[in-house]
Amino acid sequence: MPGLEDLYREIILDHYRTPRNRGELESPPAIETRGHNPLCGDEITLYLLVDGEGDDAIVSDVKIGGQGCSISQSSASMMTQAVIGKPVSQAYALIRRFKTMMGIEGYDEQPGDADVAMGDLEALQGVVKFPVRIKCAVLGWNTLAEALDRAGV
Amino acid sequence: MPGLEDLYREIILDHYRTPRNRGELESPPAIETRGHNPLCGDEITLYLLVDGEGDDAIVSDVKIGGQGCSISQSSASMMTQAVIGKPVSQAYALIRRFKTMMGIEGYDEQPGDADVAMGDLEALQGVVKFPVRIKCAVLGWNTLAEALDRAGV
Amino acid sequence: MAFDLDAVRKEFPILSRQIDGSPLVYLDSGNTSQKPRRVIDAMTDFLENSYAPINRSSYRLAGEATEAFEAGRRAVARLVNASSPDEIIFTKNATESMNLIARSWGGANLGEGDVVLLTHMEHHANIVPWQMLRDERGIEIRWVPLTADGQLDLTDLDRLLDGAKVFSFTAMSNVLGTIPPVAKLCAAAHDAGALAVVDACQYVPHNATDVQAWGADLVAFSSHKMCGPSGIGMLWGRLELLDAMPPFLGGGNMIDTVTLDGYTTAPVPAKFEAGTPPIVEAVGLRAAVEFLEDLDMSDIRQHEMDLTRYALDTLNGRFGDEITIYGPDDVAVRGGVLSFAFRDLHPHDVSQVLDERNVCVRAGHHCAKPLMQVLGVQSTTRASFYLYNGTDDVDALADALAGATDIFGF
Amino acid sequence: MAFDLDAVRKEFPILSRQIDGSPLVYLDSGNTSQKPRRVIDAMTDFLENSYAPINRSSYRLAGEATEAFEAGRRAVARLVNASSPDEIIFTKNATESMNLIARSWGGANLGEGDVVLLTHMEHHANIVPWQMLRDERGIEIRWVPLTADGQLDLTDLDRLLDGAKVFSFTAMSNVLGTIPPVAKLCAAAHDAGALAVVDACQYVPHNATDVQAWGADLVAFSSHKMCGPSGIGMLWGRLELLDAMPPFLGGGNMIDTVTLDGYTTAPVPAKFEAGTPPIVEAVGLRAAVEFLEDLDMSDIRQHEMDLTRYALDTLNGRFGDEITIYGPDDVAVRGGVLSFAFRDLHPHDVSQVLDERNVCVRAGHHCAKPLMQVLGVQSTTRASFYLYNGTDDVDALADALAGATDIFGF
Ligand SMILES: Cc1ncc(COP(=O)(O)O)c(C=O)c1O
Ligand SMILES: Cc1ncc(COP(=O)(O)O)c(C=O)c1O
Repeated sequence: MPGLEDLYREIILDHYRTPRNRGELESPPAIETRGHNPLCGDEITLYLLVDGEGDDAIVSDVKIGGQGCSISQSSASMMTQAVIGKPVSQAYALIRRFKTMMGIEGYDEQPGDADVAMGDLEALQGVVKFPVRIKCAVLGWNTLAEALDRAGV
Repeated sequence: MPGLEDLYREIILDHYRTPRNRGELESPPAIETRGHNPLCGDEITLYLLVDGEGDDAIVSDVKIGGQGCSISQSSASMMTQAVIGKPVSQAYALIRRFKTMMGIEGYDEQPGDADVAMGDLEALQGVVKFPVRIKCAVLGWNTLAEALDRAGV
Repeated sequence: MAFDLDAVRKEFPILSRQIDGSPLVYLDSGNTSQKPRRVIDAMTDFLENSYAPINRSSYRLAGEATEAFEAGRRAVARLVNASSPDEIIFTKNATESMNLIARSWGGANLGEGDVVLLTHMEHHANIVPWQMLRDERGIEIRWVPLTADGQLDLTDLDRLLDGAKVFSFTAMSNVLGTIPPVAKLCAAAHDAGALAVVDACQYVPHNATDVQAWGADLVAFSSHKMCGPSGIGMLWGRLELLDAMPPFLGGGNMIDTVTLDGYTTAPVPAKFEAGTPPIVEAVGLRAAVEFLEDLDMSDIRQHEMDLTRYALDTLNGRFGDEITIYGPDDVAVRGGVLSFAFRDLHPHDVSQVLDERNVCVRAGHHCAKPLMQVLGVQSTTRASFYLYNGTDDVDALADALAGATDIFGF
Repeated sequence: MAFDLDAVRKEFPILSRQIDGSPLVYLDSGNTSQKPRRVIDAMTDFLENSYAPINRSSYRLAGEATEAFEAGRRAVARLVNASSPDEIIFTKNATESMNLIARSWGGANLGEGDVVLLTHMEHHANIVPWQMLRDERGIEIRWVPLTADGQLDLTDLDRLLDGAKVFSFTAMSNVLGTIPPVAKLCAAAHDAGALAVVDACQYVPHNATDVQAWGADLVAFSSHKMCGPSGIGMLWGRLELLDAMPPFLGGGNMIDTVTLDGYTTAPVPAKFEAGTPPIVEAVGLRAAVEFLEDLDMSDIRQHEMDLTRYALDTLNGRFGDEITIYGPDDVAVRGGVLSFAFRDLHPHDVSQVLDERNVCVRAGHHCAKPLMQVLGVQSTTRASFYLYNGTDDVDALADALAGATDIFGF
């Protein structure tokens, strides 16, 4: 069986212990979305600020509130680092790549997706070996997707 | 296994082919009750006339309508012969004895029950070996019991 | 690969059972089907090695059990060509599925005077839930009548559908064997602005089913009639429709969140699966679906068409006027269900005499009392076939019927 | 006969399964229990030799199957001391039983402003059905609060019950293990003129149950938590009460007669059992009941009390302030369910670390979200015991918890 070290990589534990971009943003102007995992009750509140319109739209800030396990917390923390300052289109591409990495079907890569760097997020690859934790890992990502959809730029 | 000859005794087939006391009675004065077997849809309509009151009450006439299988029809036919002209108390005793013969619990004999002759009804004893047919055999008897209860003498 | 009856029969342990020295002639599959070895083994193996809660706990054993359960859902989705496994709801039986439809969709969409169209050949499961709704909120029920040979009489369909909000009908009668033109009826329902609900209980086990090609909205069926375990039924529905429907039963698993003040619901299928589901049953059902797929549903249907033709010819040929077989004669529009009247013998007595030779048939109203009234009978004797039946079973039935005369001496 | 743990364990095939070379430490029986050999064998044997429809057909095989099914009902009646087997209704799970109560009894007897009293420690199955009724017809829901150690705070019971029409409560909390004084609560409900409904899901598997001694009106429980199969639940009710209640699901078997114009209902239990019931499941359930009876429910309870005492002492002793175990400390009023918070680790992570050593616990809200809010947590880790658990399992749990620190390095 896969060992716990495949799951709890050092960088994951680091993000868990010291989550980045935790907090709130005033809403509005920020978009506030909530996600939760009915299996375990984990809850996340995500605040999103987008600057600009259409192709120029940029994720200018993201903050994360709520409680969750090491995997959901660290995944959301790493996600904020990966998307802040990036074009909205790249944020969507990253969501697709991440979900594909998690083995979730229906997210075929689109042209340009490969150019989006996964960086530290690769550390979460081990989660795939623990299927019940996949929902934890994608919780923040689904919440971000919903916020971006609502931003509707 | 028990053979069909245990079930389809000659006297039973005779009552099936030539049912006694078939027909209707005007109601009122007769009491009309219906019974049916939800398993197979068999239906019986029973007409009862009682004469007298209290301990003197007599089953003065019974008629049977409706459709059913050989067992339900012949059992009802024999039943009419056994109860017509008998005191109501004896009719009740016969119902108890018959149900006990059918292996139905909760019908402990009461004093005097043993005096009530079963006569031809003994032929239906073989039904017990065919448990699904017991409901057919007792259909008429349950309907009679309901009619007697309603007569309330 | 041609259909190999002997090989199929060997898969069913009960068919090698001898009662009083002779084999079982099981002709009651319209009621419930027997189970092949691999379905039994799948359940036993799961109970011995892998049983665990599903959806709730996060250790591996529980994750694996959840996966085994969901594999059952995917198998069912594949079998009926659902566009997503999320469109398959597990219930306890087809009856619960029908009640779910009437109560959830009907509860949200039907009121005083709204019309639900049924047919004269429905099973009680597709009648009583609507009658309960009628008693509760005054909807109107209309009925499609039958032709003399037991097919739907569609002459007045447009008028009957006029103003109807639901058309709910069986894809195959459990009494007559009649298979109506399902896709055409769904289209007619939609043209009239009505929801198309299909009771596919008798259809799915015996025919290749494509709910999308039907164009249906909601379809109910049962595991126990298709070689699968008892205790689990299915509802298929179009995803948007299921999404829009209110929940049916409340409790664990169907919620998104619960507070003292109220609850919100989970997405489908969980929304309609309150409480601990039939876990082991879903595992067995998956094995049943794979068994049917391996044999190929079209080959199964062909085998049963041939057998039904043989049965109609044999019984009519041997007994002529002494037997009345209800339903259409054309096996292209009928399944392997033969309800009949035999001489003036009561079905209960017929069944008794057949049982003496281990021929198992059902005698009664077949949970279709309104149809009995239409046929003008109280009950019928019914022989119903499945993939493990052959012409020898039909011959055994005919021989046993011939023997009935000796006893009653009519 | 003293309780022989080794002998009991040998009856459960899955407990001899090794995962990565070490045995399963199954501490999730509050979720669902494992199944003994004789339950598995009873079902397999029935499927291989005796499977047939019940209640509907009249050949011997069907008669025998009906009898086997009814023997399951009689066994359950005996286990909880029902006054007649007719008082036992088979449902699909305890959740359906609760919905049946809310919809049938509640539907007939509750309207705008009527009060239903629940407690803060209820499972969603005893909350959501009443909330659905509230949304539909404006009933009022009140709640019995908890004391600091997780028992019902009955100080204000009289006031809360004043004017209530239903008091529905769990006989044992699936999170806290708390066992309230059931008979006393039933009496209080009756004094106030309220119906006494008991969710006995967690109680019946672990304690000798006497519904008559309780004086309850309606009691719900589930097979899968008491060594029986999934796919079958139970409702016990007083016969006169069940007789007076309207039907719940409509379809075959629950009717007396059906015409185009309407239906009439069969007597209980059939009235509440629409469609093909869980046939094989009832056969397996009977074997489970006999297994429990052979061991003796009082001995099982004693074993679990001892084990719970050992677990409370071991975990508190080894981890002191690092662990918070919810619920009462007195094992006379608690069952073998231990929910806890461990250091500042999230339950999901605790469960993950335990799983590494094959220790199976549940992490989450345990379908009791309102209780989580009362406890001020989002989720807990829960170890729950059954008759096959021993002190070695508790030690394995404690050892695995101790190992958690190494990984997270807090
Ligand atoms: C206290 C309690 N009530 C009700 C239920 C629901 O039981 P089921 O899932 O069998 O419907 C459970 C089990 O999850 C429970 O623990
Ligand atoms: C046509 C039809 N519909 C519905 C049902 C009900 O199915 P179940 O008993 O599995 O709920 C049956 C089977 O009895 C049937 O034949």
